Amino acid sequence: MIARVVAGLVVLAVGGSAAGGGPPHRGLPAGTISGKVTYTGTLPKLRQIDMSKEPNCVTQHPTPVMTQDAVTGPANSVRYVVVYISAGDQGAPAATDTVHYDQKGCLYIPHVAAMQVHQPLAIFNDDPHSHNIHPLARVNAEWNKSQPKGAPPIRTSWDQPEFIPVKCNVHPWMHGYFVVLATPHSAVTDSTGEFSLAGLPPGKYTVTAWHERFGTQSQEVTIGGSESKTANFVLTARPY
Amino acid sequence: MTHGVATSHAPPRPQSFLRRHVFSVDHKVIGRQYLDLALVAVVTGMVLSWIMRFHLGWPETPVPGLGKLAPTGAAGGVITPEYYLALMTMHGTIMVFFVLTTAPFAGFGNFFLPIHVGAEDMAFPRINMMSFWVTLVAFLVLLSAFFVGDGPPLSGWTAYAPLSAVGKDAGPGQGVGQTLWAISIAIFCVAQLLGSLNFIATTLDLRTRGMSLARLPFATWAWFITSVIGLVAFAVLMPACILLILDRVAGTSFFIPAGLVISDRLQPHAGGSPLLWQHLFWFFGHPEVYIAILPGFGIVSQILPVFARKPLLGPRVFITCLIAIAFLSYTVWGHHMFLSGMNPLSATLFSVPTLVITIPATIITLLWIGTLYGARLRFTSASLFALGFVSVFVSGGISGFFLAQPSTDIYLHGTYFVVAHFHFVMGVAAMFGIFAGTYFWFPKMFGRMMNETLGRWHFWLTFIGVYCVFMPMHYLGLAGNVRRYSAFTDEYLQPLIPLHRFITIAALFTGAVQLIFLFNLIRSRLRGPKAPDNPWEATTLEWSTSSPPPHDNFGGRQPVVSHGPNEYGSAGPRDYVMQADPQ
Amino acid sequence: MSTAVLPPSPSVPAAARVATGDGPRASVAQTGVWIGIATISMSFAALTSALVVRQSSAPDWQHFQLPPLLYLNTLVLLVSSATLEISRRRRTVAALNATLVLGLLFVFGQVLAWRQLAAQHLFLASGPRSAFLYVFTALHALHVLGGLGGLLYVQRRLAGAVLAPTTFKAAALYWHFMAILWVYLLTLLTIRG
Amino acid sequence: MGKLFAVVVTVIALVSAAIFAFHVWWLPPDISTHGVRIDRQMNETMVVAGALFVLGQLALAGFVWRFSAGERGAPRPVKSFPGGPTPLVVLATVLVGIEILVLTFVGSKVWADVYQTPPAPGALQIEVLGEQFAFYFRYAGADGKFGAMHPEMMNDATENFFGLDPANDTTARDDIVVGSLVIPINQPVVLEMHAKDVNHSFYVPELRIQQDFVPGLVIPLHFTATTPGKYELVCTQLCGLGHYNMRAFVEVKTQPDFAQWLKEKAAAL
Repeated sequence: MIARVVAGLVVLAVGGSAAGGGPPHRGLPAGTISGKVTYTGTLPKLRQIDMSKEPNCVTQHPTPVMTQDAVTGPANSVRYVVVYISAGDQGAPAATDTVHYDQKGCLYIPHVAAMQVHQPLAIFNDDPHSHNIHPLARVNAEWNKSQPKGAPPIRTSWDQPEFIPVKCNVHPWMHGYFVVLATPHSAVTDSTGEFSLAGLPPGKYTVTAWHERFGTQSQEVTIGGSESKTANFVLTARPY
Repeated sequence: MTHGVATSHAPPRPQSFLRRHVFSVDHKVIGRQYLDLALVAVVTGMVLSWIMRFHLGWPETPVPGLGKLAPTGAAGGVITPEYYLALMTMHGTIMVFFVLTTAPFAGFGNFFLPIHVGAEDMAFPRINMMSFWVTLVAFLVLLSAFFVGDGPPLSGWTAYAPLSAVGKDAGPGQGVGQTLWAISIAIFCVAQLLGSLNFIATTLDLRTRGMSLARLPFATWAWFITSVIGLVAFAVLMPACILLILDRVAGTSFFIPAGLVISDRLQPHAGGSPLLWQHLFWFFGHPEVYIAILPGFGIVSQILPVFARKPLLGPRVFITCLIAIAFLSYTVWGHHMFLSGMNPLSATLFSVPTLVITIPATIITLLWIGTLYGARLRFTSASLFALGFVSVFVSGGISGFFLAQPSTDIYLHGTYFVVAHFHFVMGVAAMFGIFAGTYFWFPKMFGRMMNETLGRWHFWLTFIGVYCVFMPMHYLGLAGNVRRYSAFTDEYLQPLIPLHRFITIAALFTGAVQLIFLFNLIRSRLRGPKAPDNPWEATTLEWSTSSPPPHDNFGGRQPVVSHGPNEYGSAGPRDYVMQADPQ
Repeated sequence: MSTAVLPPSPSVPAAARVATGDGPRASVAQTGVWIGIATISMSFAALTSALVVRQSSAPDWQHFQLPPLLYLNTLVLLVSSATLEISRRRRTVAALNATLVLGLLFVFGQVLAWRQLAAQHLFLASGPRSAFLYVFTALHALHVLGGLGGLLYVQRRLAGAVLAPTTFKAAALYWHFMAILWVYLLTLLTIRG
Repeated sequence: MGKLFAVVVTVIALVSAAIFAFHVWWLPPDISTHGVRIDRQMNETMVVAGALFVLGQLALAGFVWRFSAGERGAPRPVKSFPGGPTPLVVLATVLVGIEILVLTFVGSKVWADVYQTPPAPGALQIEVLGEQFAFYFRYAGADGKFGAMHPEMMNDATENFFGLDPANDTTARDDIVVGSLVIPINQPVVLEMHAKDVNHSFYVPELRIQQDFVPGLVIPLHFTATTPGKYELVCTQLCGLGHYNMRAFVEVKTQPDFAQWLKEKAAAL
């Protein structure tokens, strides 16, 4: 048990930082697109998640846990924004490392997981009770599996690009997203709202930023050689 | 020794093995086929109950090998909540339909009703054969739910809408599995309707000379009344299943109201009524439990006089009570729905007939006990199981008092008290009826005697075992333990877990004891000692022909009946007078 | 064991075998049909109660005119009952053939009525009343086809002059019930407009 | 063999009846105003049923003990039950008949008070939503009015379980939505029960109350709690894979505590 918690933390550290996926090409000139995602407009009021139904989870959160659909950081930065190359991708090698998706304290960690088509995904249950994972896929095949306490991780992958909302039927407040993309170049912003897509061969790219509540924005960026371009996004927030 | 009149021409005797043993129209072969199907079904159902009981006692302990058998349902040997409910649904459906309706009614009934009335075969032999094969198809369709889509359905044997009617959004197993369940039950209804048609036509029209309705043996009375109940009950369940299938696949809204959000999707249905399914289902459901128990009444009333060596007390009263139960069984279905959102006034209306129906049941029990007065009881496996039936039926029937009144049902509905009640009456009493019937009629059906010592061991261990399994469930119910739970995570259930472990151990023990019965069945069928024509010195017609009976039951002679079935304890050289004895 | 010699009693025919004697036992087929009628009536009674409950459970009951073809089909079915009765009384094959043709015409007419409904965009799933209309007509037509099968069996035996009058009576009984059932269903669907 | 059967049946009957009689496992203490009469009905039925159960089993055991065929000695002539079946029929009809009348008459009054009478006028109205695998409760808030429910707007992720539309429905803005049922003592409470997806049920053993949620219907359920404390509310109608875990806590508070709790929740909106 301890080993898995440590592994979970390590992954958190790696996944959390803004250096997104996408291995650089050996020797070829490779550019980087980085930037920051912020919002304007009035934020919806985050509500406290009521976990009273599951005492195991209430004890794991000394401070109240807020809903995660509009998480922001300092200076209007927006967290859990998936920034990826939506057009102009020149067929980089597929990402093969396993995406870890953890259920801890009746929450999905990370709230949003970006992955490439066919990339292996492992779902862990680190709670002292059963969860059930129900990805509400429409394009991909939908499934709904329970994971009792201590059950082996569920290993799967998706074969079509899709923004798949994930819910736990047993704990209705648990929500997350599997963002399945055709391109390996993607990054999920942390509380600083920054992202960085490295290892991009020269070419004209369309960079898209997606957020579950504030919508999607795209920008055109052209990479000459081994240069670094910035692309900032400003999403509009509505109170209700 | 038989006495009778040469019939003008016997039916042509089928020659090929296939015609004589597989696709045979002989009611005896069909009766044996039904009993074999019920045997396979009861073993399947029992294994499912073992897995469920083990999971309730020790939720986290993996069952070795189960992970490979059911990789999705029991990854690593620990079954998931949805797989537990799937096993529960299949356990309930298999036991109610393919064991308790098939064995005592279709199995023994098919074999012995024609002989009891003195006929050569059922009224419509080809339809009779078809009803078995359609039942087998229904059983295979039901079992295929294990291997198709995402597993068997999880909405229980009652399959309440909209959980059963919405489709795969309602959870794993509710996609293909639930549709297969509905199709299997619809097919089963067709089979049962054909079976009932045959039973009624044979009893009314093919009775031999002298066999008036009053002289019908008690088992045949029970099969006849059960088939009348079955005719009406299954005729209602079939359209209900058809409407459910249409709701699931054709987009109609018989049972699904508007505005349902399931798995975060607004369902494209409007206007249906979930209570409509409950009314249609339970209009069939309660008569179904009488279809399961009445043949048991008939078998016990057939067996007790034989081993008490005295006539059944009040045979006419017994038959009148059977008929009273048949009528009343159609007026009580609402007691399953006191708290279901039905108009509360109708709860009071349904509770009265439910309590009134206990009167004929009490009378029949008192008649059995009265028959024992002044008897010279002989103890064989058959008579022990018949006596066990009386004891277990008393226990099960009495717990019905609590559930028949709305005021106490407020607390006990949906708890293990209900599980204890229906298991005692259907899961144990009806099974004791089947065991008694098997030990009693095995010599006649196969021409060989069963081993009495094994039979007695089987009785004593099972009798004590079932009380250890199901009596504690009453206590769980009183403590408010809710049924159909795959795990006990609520705080108020923690102190009850030791009781669940005791029940699990008792259930595994009682289940293992059934292997004695299985071994006895197989060994006696192969190497049991030769059975005489009338080993128990009984009076009904099947004992005045050879064991096993010839193809046309009476060896070319049609029996003439001149006595009732109840002539025991008479003076003279023999203390019984057979029905076929001359005046 | 004295074996009293009794007059040979009428044989105990299973329905499958030829029933030559005309004893009461030969009416097994009729008993069977009466039981079948009881079963089918119970099924349609259940469906009727479902219709009544469904109509009151939500205000979405459609109000449309039933295709007039259904009333014509009813006429066809009633005439076929008449021809069958003639055929039974006079044991004539021609009248029986007429019944068969009319029966098939009725089923064909029902399918045509379905197409007219479809043309008005009234499908099984478009509303409760059309759903019940389709379920009633489908189940009834299924049982009519079963009746036609019975009449074919009767025709084959009548042609071979080996048909017991009670078997013919049983088949006729079933066919008349089909007509009565259809009249009931159509009335129910019409008044529940 | 007969004597062994009689002994086994007697032991089973007496042990089972004793466990019932000594309340080894029994109903939890009742905390509702109507519960005391349910407990009395339960006790009365237990006494009557227990008596019938023990008498029935002992009669069976006694007759089997007395009338098994002795291996030794000539077979005794067969005696039939004195008076034939009629005394038994009369006994059964009278005995069970009277019991039915008593139980039905008394019982129907207990049932009617809970399920057939409208809630008291001053009852505190709370909306309950049963969904796949949790209960959620809504209080009307300061304006005393409940916002409209829109199924298509229900979103568990944003804790909008009741599908409220605060943007253009002002009455919904002050509605308090929580995951546990908090009620004041000695004040009638009426629950408006909504089912979001499939059948569920509302069962609190201590409150002696149970009622199914039916999709498409709004079912009122009223009761009054008398003892402060925290109790468990569970679902008794099979609703899917999480049925075993569909639970909420019922917190019965004194009047001031309840008012304080309500104020905190309103402030936290």
